[in-house]
Amino acid sequence: MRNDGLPKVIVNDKKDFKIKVPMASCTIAAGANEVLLSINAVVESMGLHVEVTPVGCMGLDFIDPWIELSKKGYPSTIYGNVTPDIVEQIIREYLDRDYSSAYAFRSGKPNDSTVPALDELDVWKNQVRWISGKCGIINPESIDEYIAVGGYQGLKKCLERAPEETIEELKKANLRGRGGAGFPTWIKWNICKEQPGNVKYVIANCDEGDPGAFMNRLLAESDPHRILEGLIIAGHTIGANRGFVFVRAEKPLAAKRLMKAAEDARAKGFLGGNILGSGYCFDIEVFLSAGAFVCGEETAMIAAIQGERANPIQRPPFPAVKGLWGMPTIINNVESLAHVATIMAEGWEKFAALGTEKSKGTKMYCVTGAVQRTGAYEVQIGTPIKKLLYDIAGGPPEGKVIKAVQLGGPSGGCVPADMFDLPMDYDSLQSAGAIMGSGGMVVLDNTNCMVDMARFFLSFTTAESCGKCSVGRIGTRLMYETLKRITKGEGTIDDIELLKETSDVMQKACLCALGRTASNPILTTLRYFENEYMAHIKEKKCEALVCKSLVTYCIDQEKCKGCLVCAKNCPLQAISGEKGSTPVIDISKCVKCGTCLDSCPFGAITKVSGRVCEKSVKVEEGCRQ
Amino acid sequence: MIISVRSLSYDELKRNLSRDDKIVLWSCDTCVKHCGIAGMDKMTALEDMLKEDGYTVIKKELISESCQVNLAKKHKAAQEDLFNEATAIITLTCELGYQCVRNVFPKIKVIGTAKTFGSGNFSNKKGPILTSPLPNTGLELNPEGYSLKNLVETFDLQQGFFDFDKVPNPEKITITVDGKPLNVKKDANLLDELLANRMKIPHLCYDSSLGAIGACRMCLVKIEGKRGLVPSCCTQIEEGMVVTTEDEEIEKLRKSILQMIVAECGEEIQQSRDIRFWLRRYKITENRFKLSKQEEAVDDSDEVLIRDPNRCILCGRCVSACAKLSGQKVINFANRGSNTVTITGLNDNFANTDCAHCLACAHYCPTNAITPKAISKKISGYPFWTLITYPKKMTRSTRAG
Amino acid sequence: MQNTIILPPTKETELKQFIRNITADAKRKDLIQVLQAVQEKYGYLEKESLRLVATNLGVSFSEVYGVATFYHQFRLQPPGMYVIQVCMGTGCHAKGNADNFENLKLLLEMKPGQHLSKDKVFSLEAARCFGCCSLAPVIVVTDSTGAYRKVYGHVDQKGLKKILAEYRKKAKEQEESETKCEMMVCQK
Amino acid sequence: MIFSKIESYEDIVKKLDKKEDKIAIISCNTCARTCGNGGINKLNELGFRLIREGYNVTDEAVVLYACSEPILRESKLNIDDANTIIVLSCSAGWSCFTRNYPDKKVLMVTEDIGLVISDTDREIFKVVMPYKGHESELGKEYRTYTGEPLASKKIKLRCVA
Repeated sequence: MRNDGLPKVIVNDKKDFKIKVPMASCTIAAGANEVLLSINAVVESMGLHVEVTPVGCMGLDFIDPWIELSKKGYPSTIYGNVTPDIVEQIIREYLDRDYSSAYAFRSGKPNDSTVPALDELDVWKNQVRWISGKCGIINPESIDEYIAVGGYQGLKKCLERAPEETIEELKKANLRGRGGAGFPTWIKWNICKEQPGNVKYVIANCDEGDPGAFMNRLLAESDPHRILEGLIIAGHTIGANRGFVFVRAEKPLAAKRLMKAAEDARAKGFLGGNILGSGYCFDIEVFLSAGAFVCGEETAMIAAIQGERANPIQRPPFPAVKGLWGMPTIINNVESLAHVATIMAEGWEKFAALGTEKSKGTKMYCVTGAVQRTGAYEVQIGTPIKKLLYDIAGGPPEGKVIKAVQLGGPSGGCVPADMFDLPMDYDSLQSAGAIMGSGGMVVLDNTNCMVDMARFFLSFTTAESCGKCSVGRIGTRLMYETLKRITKGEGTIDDIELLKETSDVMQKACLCALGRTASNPILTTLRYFENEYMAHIKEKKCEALVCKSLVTYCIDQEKCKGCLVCAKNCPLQAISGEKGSTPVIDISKCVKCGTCLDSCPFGAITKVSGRVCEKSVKVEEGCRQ
Repeated sequence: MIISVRSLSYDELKRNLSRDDKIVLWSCDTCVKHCGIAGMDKMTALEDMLKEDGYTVIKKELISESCQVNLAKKHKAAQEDLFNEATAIITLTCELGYQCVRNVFPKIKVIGTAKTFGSGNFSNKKGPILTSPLPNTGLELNPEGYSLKNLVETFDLQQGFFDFDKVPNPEKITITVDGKPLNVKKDANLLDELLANRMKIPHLCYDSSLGAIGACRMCLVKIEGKRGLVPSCCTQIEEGMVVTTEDEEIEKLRKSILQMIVAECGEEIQQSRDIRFWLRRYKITENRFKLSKQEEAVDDSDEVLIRDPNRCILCGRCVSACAKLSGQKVINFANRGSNTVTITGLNDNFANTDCAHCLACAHYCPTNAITPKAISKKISGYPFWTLITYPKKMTRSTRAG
Repeated sequence: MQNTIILPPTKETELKQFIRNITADAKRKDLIQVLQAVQEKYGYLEKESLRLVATNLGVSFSEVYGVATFYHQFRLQPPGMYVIQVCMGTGCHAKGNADNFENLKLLLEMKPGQHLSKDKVFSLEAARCFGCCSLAPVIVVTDSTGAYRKVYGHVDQKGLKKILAEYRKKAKEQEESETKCEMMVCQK
Repeated sequence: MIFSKIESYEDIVKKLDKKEDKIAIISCNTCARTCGNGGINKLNELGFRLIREGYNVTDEAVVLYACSEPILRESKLNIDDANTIIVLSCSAGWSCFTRNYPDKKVLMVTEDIGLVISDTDREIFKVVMPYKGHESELGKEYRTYTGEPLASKKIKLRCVA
């Protein structure tokens, strides 16, 4: 079997009615498990012959959980936001050719239907699904399905030729690392390949520590074989016989799928000794990280695999020269590896046709926060932010105004709304102070305070830095404490200078990239939203009503009916009053938890920016403590 | 301290070696260092000489106290593969250390280099002196002591370290430092060479005996062709390097970093010699940075060592010293980020750990966060024991002497 | 049938046996995996297990402690019956999970520095992004060993109360069934 | 490491004068402590007994090394009140104090046995190079921190002469 190339695919088409249920952690969290159970029950009670297949997530998180029905002679139809109790209704309608409650058709749209085809939808047609194309379509736990859609063809090609040719192809494709810094992949591989010795390692980085990014998880859960294929190609190219996939323990499903994929690949002869008869031996191990953001740093990740504290070490020497157990090691983001696998299968020409002059191909972005359609989307590099946020993600929810977008996680920065024409490529984003990072995008609207966002990121880096180098450890803490002061209304103008000075030191003197970029969230918010900082410092106000110390709860006497529901619900008994009259909030007791606001049936309780006198309930302009 | 004198000439040493020997140099970091015939610098000199003569040195092993068998065993266990490969160990230790090494490595050829005469003192005026000679010397107990020179002459031994026989001549290359050419050893550590050329570079975490850590970020320099600033302690010298050790930007950074360290540790840290020196040199009187500080309990449970976490700047020297020099790994970092601390054992008191009291941590601590204990009690007057911690380092003062 | 009484193994010997088994073929590099296995079984890493892991792996105590305190996953304090993990990712923060965290503390009557509720049913942890950002704000409830795991999305004030009530009920039922079992044993 | 043994209490007392001597006791915290001859425990043992029996003890101190002048200076010993010094250390420590306090009577109350190698993990040490008069001690093993001879005849630390 191995000699004639790829194993044959057994296509199971005994049943002509198929239901696909996405089983990824995002959809499971949204209730896919319950939907699956319900489908099984309904199918049984209706006496249908249905093949229910679990698939991955296609990134349209706003319709989670969705299901896809396809029956011979019927169009393939996607239903969104499915709950267990409407499953039966959906199936009945589908069989009656009534598609009115469907979200979209994947294929075979009937001419008379008002439901759009998926390809016509803004959210879909503006994407270029180069590596994520099979996510949500194939069963991630079935290697046969991956092979059926052309999987492991790239590997086969690579095994048949010299590693130099693979590097040459990557060079032509000009793939840049998708982990954040955008270092050309072929250069990294070439350095490692040139190193003497025959013990080398490859590591797939699926740590994904950026809060707000989940494309690695999505790929690993929906199309794990693509990552493995990329990893095996990497191993073959540099001459390594062992590889690791570094997955965070907080993402157990991703780890499980990758382990299953490795097992299947081993059984089919894609891993292990003498891969596909080429004589090349390679095996991988899925390493479950115990979780630490700093593991995203290459040298820290190596330390973690060695079972030590994940402290980065000074580079050079780079891991490509001296890495895991002192041997040459390459570490690639799983997204980069998925790109490698796709490029090898599809050819560099197609890849290079996408993207911009300097950065080719596509990039996945995870859009969350204040947009209508949250999810993971893949677009060409160089796509303007506006197109992604408005055309694909649908712009802000009703009544909200997008203020900025936070790009690249704790190392990235905020880009204000008036710069949304900026194309998203490595260099343009860098010039704006942000980074592409892993591609997390958190959209912020007028209910988000930019100072608070900066404070949040610094609290993250303060806790997540390794604590080894003095500048990283103390600098993050200094900036965090300063921002905390400002959000508490205790800041001074001098603090702005202090922030700038500390970030300057950190950018120049930190040991690792985490520290050097930790001040980016501050610098960009200072650059684009200085007015908010000034409002916090000078006027002691937080217009977004986020910073608790600068917000007061008051009861509107006109709306209040004196029902005392608020007083009853207050966990700290800070509200007192008599039935029938407007109660009073005791500001010294109030911790601003918002319980009263949620509980008031008349909407009489509001948050107001600014501080008030102890005695007063209502805000008086200019009256400060 | 134990007094030893070198008993072997370089030629005799070479006669004991064969060309294909894989040599490990093994040196003690205590008494015999003060006798001037051991220590990291001496090992480096010997390594250079041996390499020049075509021998293979595979490792330099510094041990904090060579007369403790358990430490030697730990060193062996930590690098099993290396010692399996080794065929000869040259011990720059006293005869006790030689005994220990023979004990732990029964299958490897061990070459001793010193003769031990007995116990003695370290005198401020005369340096190491022998006061209580062993019987085979034929000498008598003498509080005034016999100087090393005396012993060398009487017993026809070798004066000083090997470099008196033959000055090693390692390959030198020229680099440019602050616009001037400088002759330095090829492939050496940049900070080592800068310091050897009497340049003042602040450094808190680096010591050539411990190797580079790269944590304090004080020794940053600019190197042409390299992005940003690089810590000189982690940089290997390359041909044609152009280094800037001091300019406005570097000084500003160093000042800021120093202030940050002081802000984190509190004002008390300014009493430490190194910190005080650089604060004065950079004329820092006021600290721009302020951080809240929580006092932590001083651990004085141990009989020999006191650990004051409030003075710890987390440079990692003690962690390195305990791991590399003693091999015990009693001290380590715990937690992450701004909560990082140094701990002993499973966050136990010092007294409840396996500490072998080799004092390596205390010798290398730049801020006296770990110090040897000295207690004195006035029976009349003060009813309490008072603890005195040493303001200076034993190693430094003795080195000066 | 059998007359011999088999005494249940005491916790210490069981722990010893367990750690000896999992460290049988382990090396220094497997330290993290060994600690993960111990935590998976016992819910947290007590000092004694750290000590045993260190001795069995031939690693020093301080190294084990250093590693165990570096990573998020490891707990050195006993968790509650249910662990509430509040996502502290950017998406969740932007949607107000910090408030949820504070409110949970209020609801569980935890003082600063505490992580365990008075009745020991819940412990509270700030967690890192779970990658379910589109459901923000997210909290995850697991049992102490992590075998049970449920994600709750779009959590607000009311949702929190509901979730707490749900698990309080569960905990009570579990406790009752346990006492029932004991009673049955007694009757036998 | 240097192994020394302390004389019996009676022998020490013979060298002291109850009326005239103002005594400072100095204890070494390194080798002597490891060999059960110094450190704070031995110091307390001797100090308490002397005070109880009416001797005029003015100062007690533990120093890191008794044999190093730099350390002695750094220890900032203030023993001017005393005219007699008892040094709980090896003879090298005694030498150091004799030289540094020429106007005081420095009592030698210990006797050097030999140079030893030790294993603090197993709490044993072994005489490798004996001093004059103790040649028979060569190869004998003792318990650390107490200096008691090891009961078992089984040799724990191999000696290669």
